[in-house]
Amino acid sequence: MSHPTGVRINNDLLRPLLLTSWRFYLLVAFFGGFVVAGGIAWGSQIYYGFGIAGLKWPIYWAFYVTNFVFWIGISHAGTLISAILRLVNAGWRRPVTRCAEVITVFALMIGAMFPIIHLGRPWLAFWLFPYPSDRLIWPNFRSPLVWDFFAINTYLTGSILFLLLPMIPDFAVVRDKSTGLRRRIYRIVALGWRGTPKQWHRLESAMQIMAIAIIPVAVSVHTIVSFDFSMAPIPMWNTTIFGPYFVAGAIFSGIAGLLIAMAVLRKFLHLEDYLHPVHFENLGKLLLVMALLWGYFVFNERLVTYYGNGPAEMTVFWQTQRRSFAPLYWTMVFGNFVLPLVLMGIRRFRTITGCVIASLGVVVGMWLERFLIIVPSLGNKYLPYSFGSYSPQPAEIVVTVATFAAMALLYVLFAKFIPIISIWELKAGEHPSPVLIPPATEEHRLGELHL
Amino acid sequence: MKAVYGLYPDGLSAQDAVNRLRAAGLADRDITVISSQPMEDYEFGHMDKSTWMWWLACLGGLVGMSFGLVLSWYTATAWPMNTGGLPTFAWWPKLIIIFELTMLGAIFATVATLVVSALIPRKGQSLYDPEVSDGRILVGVENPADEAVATLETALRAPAGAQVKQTP
Amino acid sequence: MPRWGMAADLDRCNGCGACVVACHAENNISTVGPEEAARGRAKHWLRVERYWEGDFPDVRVTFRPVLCQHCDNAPCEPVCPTYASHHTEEGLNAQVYNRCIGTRYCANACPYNARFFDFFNPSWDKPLHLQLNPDVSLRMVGVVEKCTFCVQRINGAQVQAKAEGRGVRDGEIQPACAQSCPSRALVFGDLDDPESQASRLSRSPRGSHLLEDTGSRPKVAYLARQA
Amino acid sequence: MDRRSFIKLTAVTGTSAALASCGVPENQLIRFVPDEDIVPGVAVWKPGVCPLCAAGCGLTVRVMDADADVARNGQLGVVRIAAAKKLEGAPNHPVNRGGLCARGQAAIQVTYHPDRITQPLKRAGERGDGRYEAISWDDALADVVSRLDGLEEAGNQRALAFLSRGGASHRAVLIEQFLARFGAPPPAVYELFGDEVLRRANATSFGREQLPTIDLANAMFVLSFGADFLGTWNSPVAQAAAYGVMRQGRPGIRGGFVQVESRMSQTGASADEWVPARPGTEGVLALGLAHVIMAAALRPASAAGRAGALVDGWSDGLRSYTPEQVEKITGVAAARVVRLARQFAEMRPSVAVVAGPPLAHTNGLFTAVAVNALNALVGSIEQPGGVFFTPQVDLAAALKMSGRAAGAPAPPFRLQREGADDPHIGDAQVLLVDGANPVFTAPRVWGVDQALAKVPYIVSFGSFLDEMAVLADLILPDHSFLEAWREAVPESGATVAVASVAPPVMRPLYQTRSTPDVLLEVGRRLRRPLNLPWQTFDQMLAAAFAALPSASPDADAWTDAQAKGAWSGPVPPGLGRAASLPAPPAARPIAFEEPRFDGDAGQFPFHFLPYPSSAFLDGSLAHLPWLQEMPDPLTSAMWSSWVEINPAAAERLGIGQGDVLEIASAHGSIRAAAVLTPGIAPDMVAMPVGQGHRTFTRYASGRGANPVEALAPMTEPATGALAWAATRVRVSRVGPPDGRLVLFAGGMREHVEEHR
Repeated sequence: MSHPTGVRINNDLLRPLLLTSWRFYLLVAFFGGFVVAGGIAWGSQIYYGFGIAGLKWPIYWAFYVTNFVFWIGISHAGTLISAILRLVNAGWRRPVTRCAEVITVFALMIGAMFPIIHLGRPWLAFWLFPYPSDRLIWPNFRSPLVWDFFAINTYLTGSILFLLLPMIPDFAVVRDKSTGLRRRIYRIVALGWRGTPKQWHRLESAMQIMAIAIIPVAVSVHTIVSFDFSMAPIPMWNTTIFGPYFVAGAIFSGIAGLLIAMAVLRKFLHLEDYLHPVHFENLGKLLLVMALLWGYFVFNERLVTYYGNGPAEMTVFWQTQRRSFAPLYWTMVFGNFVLPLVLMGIRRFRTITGCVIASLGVVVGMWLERFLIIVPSLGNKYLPYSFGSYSPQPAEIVVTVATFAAMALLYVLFAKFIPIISIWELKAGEHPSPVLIPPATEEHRLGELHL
Repeated sequence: MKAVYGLYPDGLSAQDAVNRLRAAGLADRDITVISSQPMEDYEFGHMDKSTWMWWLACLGGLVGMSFGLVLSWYTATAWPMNTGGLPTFAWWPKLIIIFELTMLGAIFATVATLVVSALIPRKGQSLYDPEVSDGRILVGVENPADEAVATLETALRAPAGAQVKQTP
Repeated sequence: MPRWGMAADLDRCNGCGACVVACHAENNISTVGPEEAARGRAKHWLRVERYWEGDFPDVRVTFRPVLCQHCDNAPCEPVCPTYASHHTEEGLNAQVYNRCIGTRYCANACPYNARFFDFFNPSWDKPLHLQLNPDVSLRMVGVVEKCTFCVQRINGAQVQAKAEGRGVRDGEIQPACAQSCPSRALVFGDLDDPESQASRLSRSPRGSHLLEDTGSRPKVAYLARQA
Repeated sequence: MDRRSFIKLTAVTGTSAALASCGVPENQLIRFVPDEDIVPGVAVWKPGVCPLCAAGCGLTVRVMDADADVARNGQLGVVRIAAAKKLEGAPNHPVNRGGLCARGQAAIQVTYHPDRITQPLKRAGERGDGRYEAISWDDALADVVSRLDGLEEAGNQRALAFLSRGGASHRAVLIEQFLARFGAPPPAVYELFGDEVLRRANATSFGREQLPTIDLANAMFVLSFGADFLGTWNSPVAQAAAYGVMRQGRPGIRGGFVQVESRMSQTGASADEWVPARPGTEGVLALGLAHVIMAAALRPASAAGRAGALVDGWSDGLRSYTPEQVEKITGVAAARVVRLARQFAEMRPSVAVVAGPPLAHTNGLFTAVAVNALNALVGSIEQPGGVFFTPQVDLAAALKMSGRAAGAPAPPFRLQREGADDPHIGDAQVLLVDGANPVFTAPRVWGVDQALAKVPYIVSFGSFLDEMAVLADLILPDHSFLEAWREAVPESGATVAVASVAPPVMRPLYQTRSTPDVLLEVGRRLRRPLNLPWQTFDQMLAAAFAALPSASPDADAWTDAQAKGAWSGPVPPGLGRAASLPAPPAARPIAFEEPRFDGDAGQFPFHFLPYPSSAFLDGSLAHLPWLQEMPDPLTSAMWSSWVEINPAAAERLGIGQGDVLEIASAHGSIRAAAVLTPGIAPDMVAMPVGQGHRTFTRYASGRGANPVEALAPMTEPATGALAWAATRVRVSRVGPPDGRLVLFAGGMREHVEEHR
């Protein structure tokens, strides 16, 4: 395993920024096309009325809210994982953190779109903001949707800052390595970064604090997303396990998303020297742990429901176990449990390819999990006369596809303008760790970490 | 701006240069060190005084918490509405708002502290060399007294691999 | 302060559907047409549920009119982020269409599926619009609508009673469904008045509330079919 | 400012809100003086009469101001009018007592229907293609008059035919008088779900040629043979009101209710016990009960009097109707027959009702007479909790007119003339049509449309282009029921005589004219005027009501009835329709005959039951969107047709919910979606009538299928009434669900199934 030098790191990691191939434009056009199609679909939904979506009485949430929960879940890939790894000072995190944190920010942005996309009157979405209107009508702070608003905004703000702060030294590198307009732009965003020990030290301190603050926020975000369901007296929704279940599921799908992103980056940006099989293997082990945890939660949820044997719950239960939703349910179990267990549990399969396959299974499975939490419960809610079924319409499918394209597009653009691997962190991790050189005098020892 | 500095290929020589500058009678705050990565393995990488960042983060959290409390209390009581038989001011749901705003306050305070204390350029401190981004470590003195320049140059030149420069 | 509620006698109800159409007529509920109805967008603030029991030839059917139960602890209310769904002082579960931004959370949280979403702007082929009740506001695309216990009739009767310097008499207020019901299966009244007919029927030993175990404390009592 | 521009100005300022919706309003606006009793924003309640069925329920109509696009004097414009807003049951009406059924609630959409015919139309294309051109009332009436004059000149007055839906009303008297004075035969009457068989049976058993009024409110036990008395039959609002009292209106007393039918109707769904008997054998079950009652000496045979004497073997205690024998014929277990008989005899007062499918067989008259005898046996005739006959005012007598012999049986519907004075439609030179639509409601095999094609001149008074109106050469649209004087003389629903009447509720929206007024005017304009003694219909009504005693000391009967919307009270002497008929000629007693079915049981294994739909009755209401979107009580279907089939039969044929089925009789086939329901016998399929209109406004045209098309021309021999339940069919699956079935509810069997 070769250890690239500082100059080579710069060259390798800045190459995508400084050289633009036709592939970049092709990718942007390809994903951009889908995003534009999604925009058109949403526009038509606003113009013609919400009816062009497949929602119906009594299934008033389906694809859009599934996507919302899914993307918020994916967002747990980055900030949470990177914050934990940062706190435990796992050295292998260094090439991984940024591409993980980027996933967080973009997935959150996309996820946060969905509560607006799914609104009947999206032009009034600002009524969720706590602003002093002239009629003194504030949002209802007892509504889980308002909790969502606060939690997602806090998490998004924190994640963006968490992503931005360690980017500043890298902007300085780009500034130094580029010319012309690009140099002027990066000079501005580098915020006068020089790299003095004071700056490094305070940056590290700030990152420590942020990491500590962001972990509970991340946990709270997905707990609150789970509250969207568990606060309503709906069969299979009104359960106390949803908070940790959703957080675990979010981390689970986040890791899977991260693994896929890393594999793609490694392949297309030729980062084989930076993203090593060991990174995949380590994340793969984490995926395995989460798969087990997910299975544990699902088992809990199902077993408790089964023993509770409430008629309403059991109706939904059997819908997913044996009846109309059973194919989706067992696909989910396969993708979320069987596949990662086999591929990640057997060392021979814990390769990059194995990780990607397992991750794809998990992404599909976790999307289905959210769908299967939402739709069967709404379609089989208490009074059998009002049971219903749901099938998505083109508008919803296009918007859903468009969000995956949007994720890819944003990622492509990000990798184009910002080093996708944190240059300075990589450098800091690459040199061997010698014994600390003793200071000249004791009084010069300053700046212990105040943890 | 006038400055004299050396560029060093690795931390050992940079530490050597720093130590030599100290031996030449310079205080830590007059020595400028610039690197493209944190040099925590070397003593000079710790040349910073302790900060209030943690306390300021806690303060920010407190401010956020109070804001959350006041916001949720005021909005609930400004126009009391009965929803679902819940009390007008219900603690459990408020705790969520308060928690999120506490964290947001802490995060904002941290970032603000970082920006104010470390990123806003100080007057007379703009020494930089683009070669730093290639991995070299800059050790130098900004605005040295004219008579000290020669001494400093000597000190900077001593460690192995040093490349000493001067700006007029 | 009255607390409006209803008693529905399932022994009298025979599923004729008069209440369903009366509700459409009174509350400006638009028909959605066959295509939209096929896609599950028909709006019936009040529906008559029908439950089969048994197999041929020992078949039994129960009809149950289901409308908004105006729960005391309405699950739809706390989940609304904009207070579009809230409780009035008279115990009505009110829906303010203008405040509704269409999250449909209330409709999901309602255990009775009594809430309906306007998927398109409601429209009437002219001149069917001449029938519209000026006392009831029209809804727009993207909001949730539901039974109001004919709040316009409640208010009208209260204004009338006040003008005449008296209280509202029991039975004076009749929502359109109860008014039309040929077999008088629906009885509306003040549950806080122990003498009102609705209140007396609600206390009947045949009475129960729908999905009481969700903790919603509904205000519509169902009187079971006997035998 | 001259008067013209002043009017324009007031119009513009007064209706500015409506401007946006109205093309170039400056050129069109006209301001009419608003109806004087309209205060903006204030509701007025006016009496009305529901026009949709023969029950004659009283309405109270909420009227408020509204801005409407209307035509006045040939000009279009936006006008502030007094508009009907809502129909409710009149609280004090003796029939409906404040209640109103779903159909009655929806009647207001007749007035505001977007596809109403707004002015006289003259055919411009081929018959049936629906192309018409506008014509003025003057020209239209002149056209009719010249045609009638032509008949009169040729001495061929008998070639004038009139087709209507029948029922007693002043309008019917006017039509009869018009025809009689012109020299034409009485009107032909066609009603798919008419009750001729029951009327004939009641005439035979009790001497009353009319539908019964069931005193459910006082009954302890109700045994209904197929009568959908809570849904579509007779006077459903009055019956449902009484049903509510029967169940829970008497402290501590709850009446029992058993329904005998092989396809569960909405009424059957409310029964305590549902007894499926083989189609056409319900009368045997009734006699089986009578046998048990007599054998156990619970009642003597003589108690049934004349009604019993009509039944073959009655005096011998119906020895051939032992429970075992009855079980063999009807499929109802002998023990159950005994138990039902005991309940019926002991839970007094008890009453038996019969109507609907049991009478729509070739032996319908036997079934009705058997049930009548059972009622008579337990003493339930004209007794509290039993069967009553609403006293009937002889309307012609009240008007001092000579009319059809009071109480004479209605002649059967015929396409071709048989006797010289027989009503018919097929041999006419001029045919006037008011309300009936046999093109839709008569079996295809009768060939109504071929017969009509031969009629050279057809005039329709319809308000909508339905299958009948579209064949007309001239359409003279009637006012809606809210725009004209309306009246009804309920045949049942109360124990005293009732006549509903109401003045117009609102001004006509369009250039329509009240059909009775049109008939009166035509009668005046004929070369040889008919000399009817009234200028307008309300004059006729005034004369008729003046003959009645006032129910109020403060006003005469006419004024009082207008204010209340109805007159009711004892029939004054001399004005009653014959209280009883002489016993029929001593024909041989009526005995059970096996019902005959069209179609071989091997080739056509299923009985086919078309039934009146809860929403549309015989289909005449399929144009009302509220009713189209009202979920059917048993299937929750909206906007569609369906075939009900037993799940066991469906499984045998590989049919799933919503699958498209073909129902083929020997006379035609139709396709509709399957609805699997446990409430139907495994050898029967049922289908609601009402959809399948070829043309009937935007809401009903081309929607669903019409089961009547496939019916066989079977009739009940005594009355000639269509035996609409006597067709056998075969059922085959032709395709998977294709979206034609629209259900409001998720499925049919909603109870939570146990899975362990």
